[in-house]
Order: sequence, then C-alpha cells, then structure tokens
Amino acid sequence: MATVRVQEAPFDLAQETAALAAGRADAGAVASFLGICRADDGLAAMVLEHYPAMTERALARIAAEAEARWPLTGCTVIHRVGRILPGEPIVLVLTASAHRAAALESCAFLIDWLKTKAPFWKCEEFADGARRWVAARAEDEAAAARWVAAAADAPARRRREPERTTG
Amino acid sequence: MATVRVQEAPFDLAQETAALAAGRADAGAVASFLGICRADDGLAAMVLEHYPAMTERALARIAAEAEARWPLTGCTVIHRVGRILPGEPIVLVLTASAHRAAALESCAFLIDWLKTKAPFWKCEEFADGARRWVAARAEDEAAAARWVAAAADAPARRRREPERTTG
Amino acid sequence: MRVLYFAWLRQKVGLAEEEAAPPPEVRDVAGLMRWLAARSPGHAAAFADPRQVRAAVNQEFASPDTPVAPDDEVAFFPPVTGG
Amino acid sequence: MRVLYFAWLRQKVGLAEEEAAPPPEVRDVAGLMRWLAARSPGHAAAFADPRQVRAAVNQEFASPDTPVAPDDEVAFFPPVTGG
Repeated sequence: MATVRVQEAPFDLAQETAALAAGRADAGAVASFLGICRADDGLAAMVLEHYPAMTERALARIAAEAEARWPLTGCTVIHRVGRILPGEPIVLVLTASAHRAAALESCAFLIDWLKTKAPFWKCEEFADGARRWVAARAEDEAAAARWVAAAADAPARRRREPERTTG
Repeated sequence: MATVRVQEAPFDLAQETAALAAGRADAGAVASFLGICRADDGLAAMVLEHYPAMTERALARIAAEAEARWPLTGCTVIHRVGRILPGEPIVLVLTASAHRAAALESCAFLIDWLKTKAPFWKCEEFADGARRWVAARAEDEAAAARWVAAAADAPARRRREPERTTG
Repeated sequence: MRVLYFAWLRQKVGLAEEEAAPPPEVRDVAGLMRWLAARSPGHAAAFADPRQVRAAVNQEFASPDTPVAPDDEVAFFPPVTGG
Repeated sequence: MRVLYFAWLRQKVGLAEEEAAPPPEVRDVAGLMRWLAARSPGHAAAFADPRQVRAAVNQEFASPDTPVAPDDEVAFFPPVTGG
C-alpha cells in the first residue's frame, strides 16, 4: 500500500500530501518529515549515490515494517538521488492514520530506519572543489535502535529481521 | 519568532512550509502535523468554536515553550475555526530545525499541548441534524502530561507553569 | 465582572456573555460558579457537574481556588477539544 | 560472481563493478574481502579497515559470516548516510 520512490527530480509536498489523503475518509492525521540539504559553510552541492537494485526494495521493506507496527491509512517515502543544491529537499516521509500518535510515531520511525537501513551515500562538494563523503553518525544508529527496543517491548507485534534471499 | 494564526479560511501546506524554510540555510529538517476532519459515520460538518481573546495568546505561549525546549529555526501553528467539512484540514503544526530529532519531537509536543491547552471546542453536526459536543479524551491529557515529565527529567530547562496575569 | 460561556455551557446558560456583580463573599472561581448556578435553571444546568467545567480568569486558565475580582473577565467552558 | 562498489570504496577500488571468480575456499563475506584486497593497491586501500566496510549479498544487508556463492551479487560500501 505504501508509495515508495527513488528519483532525481524534486518532489511536490502538497501534491504528495493530497495524494495520500485522497479518498481516505478515515485519515484524521497526516505527519510528515522533510529532509533538506543545509547550506553548511562552503557547501556547493550534495551528491546522493545509491544502489539501484537494492534501494526500492529496502525502502519498501521499511515502509512495510511501519505498516505492520501502526494502523496507517497511507504511507509515502520519496528519496532523491543525484546532485542536490543547498536548500533543496532530499527526502520526504508522509504517514496518515486515524489518530495522531500513529502518524507521528511512524513518521519518526521511518526516517530513523531509512537513515540506517537504506543504501544511500552522501558526498559533499565544497565551493573550493573539495569533496567529502559524509560519515555515518552514531546517533543515527542509536535512534534506529530504540525502535527495536520498542518492538521488543510489544511482543504481540512481529519483529522482522533482515533475511537473506537468493532472488 | 513563531507564526501563530487562528483563521476560518483553509491554509496552504506548501506555502506555509516554503515560508518556514525561506532564507533559513540552517534548516535541515521540517516536521509537520496536519489534523484533518475525518468523515466519521454520518458526520456532515465539524464546527470549531474558540475564545478569541485568549486563543492566539495560548497558542503563542505553547509555541514559545517549544522554542525554549528545542533549537528551532522555525515554528508555525495554524488552527481553523468555524464550520469545517469532512476531509478539510483543521490544524497545522510545522517545525524546522538543523536536525530531525528537534523537529520531530517539537512537532509532537506542539500538537499534544495544543490539544489540552488551547481554548477550542469541537461540535459535530450529523446528517440527521443531530449535534454533539466532542468530549475531551483522557489519552490527550496523558499525551500532554508526558512532556511535563520530560521537562522534569531535564532540570536545566526552565519549566513554565501557567501564570495568572491581570492584563 | 464580565462572564463568558463557551460550547455546551453557552448553550445551557443561553448566553455567550453577561455582566455579573457577585457579592464580596464570592472570592474565587468555585464561589462564582455556585453563585452563578442560582441565577436561572439554565445556569443551574450548566454548572450541575462542576467537574465538567473549566474556567479562565482574564484569559488564563484558572483553578477552582483562583481569585476573582469585579474587573475580571471570567470564562467557563468544557475541557478543550481542539487540535 | 558480480562485485559492486559504492561511495568511497568505489573511488578507492577505481571500479563501480567487476566480475570475480574467487577460489572455493572463499566461503563468506569476510573471506571475499580478504581475497579482493589482494587484487590491487586500490582494492587494498578500500578494504584496509574492514570495520568501515558494509556488505550486501544479493541486495540484502549481510554480515562478515554471510555465505557467498559464484552466482551471487555482492556489494561493498561504507555505512549508509541517506535520509
């Protein structure tokens, strides 16, 4: 049910929100997270690389996990790749539910898991020509780990571990 | 710094998001919560009443509390009043920060406090002509209370209690 | 003293606002509620269950023991349900 | 076996992908990393600190002891930094 996209083009927040809520009389709450390329000192652009054969599958799995944990009426994850300028959006997570707790929690969950479980890599390009691969942050691992603890606290909910497939 | 508005007219999510991020090179994360009038069985409209002399002041205080607790680069709270049809938006909370945790947490905080600390009342109008004032939910009190506990856990942050003024 | 009513309290009282001049022994929100309840059957119905009534004094949320004075604006309403 | 490299591993190896035919004693991700590291100075640099390297086997995140087989697609990359 979730909408998952990887694209170079910018996305339209209003259009995606309208699409999520369209025809869903039971959506009382829509939460969103928009990640934007900050204009840090001297940053000229951010280049997003990904692993095409794996990315959409990873995003779909993360979205399916959110849908298994919360009663969502809609879920959209869009991640841009390629060259992104300061001030431009990078990622959008949208969740809808009857009530706000499910929408807000699942939105936070999705961006936390996306940060640690989807194959994207950011390379910063600076005005002076320097390039630097962004390092993973320990805080991101900790933020993702709290949802594993949360799932362990709720034994009725099935916890999924990454599986190796041969497909 | 926060933008707080009470209005009958619908609001434009994309426009409000753009206004929040405009000229802020330091905003890397924008979180939003959109409350929508659900099309519950037989609901014809929701009528939102408020206490005009008090409402914007209450919203501004709630927004100021969020800005005191998190390092926000922007904060917008818009609440509609009057007659609202199923599917239409009721409330918008937008928060921006350098990093996602501050944006996501403050967004959840704002809607939780708004639900219990701002003078709005909802009256449901049904297709058969019946009207019913929506009752306050105990869960909303509990959701708001967890932020008081969170503030008590962080003694360095000033906790504000409602004050009586004579103004 | 200006007294305002909202939501179902407004409907039960039958007024959105009224002027009131309670006697000096009415010193706080709880006392004002008891005094107002005696004004009419509508007032009595509105204040029949004080646990369902919230108040604000001069646009700030108040508790039953919040003082009230002649120049105050006092509002009564059910628990809020916005958002 | 198809081997893919992303981000700074791609830059250090100097290739986005290559075919590899490791000997039968290369049975898992850790063994493959050691075997690949001997292919060129670029490979050696890419795998110099195995703790900085993550892997996927057939598009699923893998650990050092995940088995690898001749028909697999194995990818190496740094910890992910999307979002």
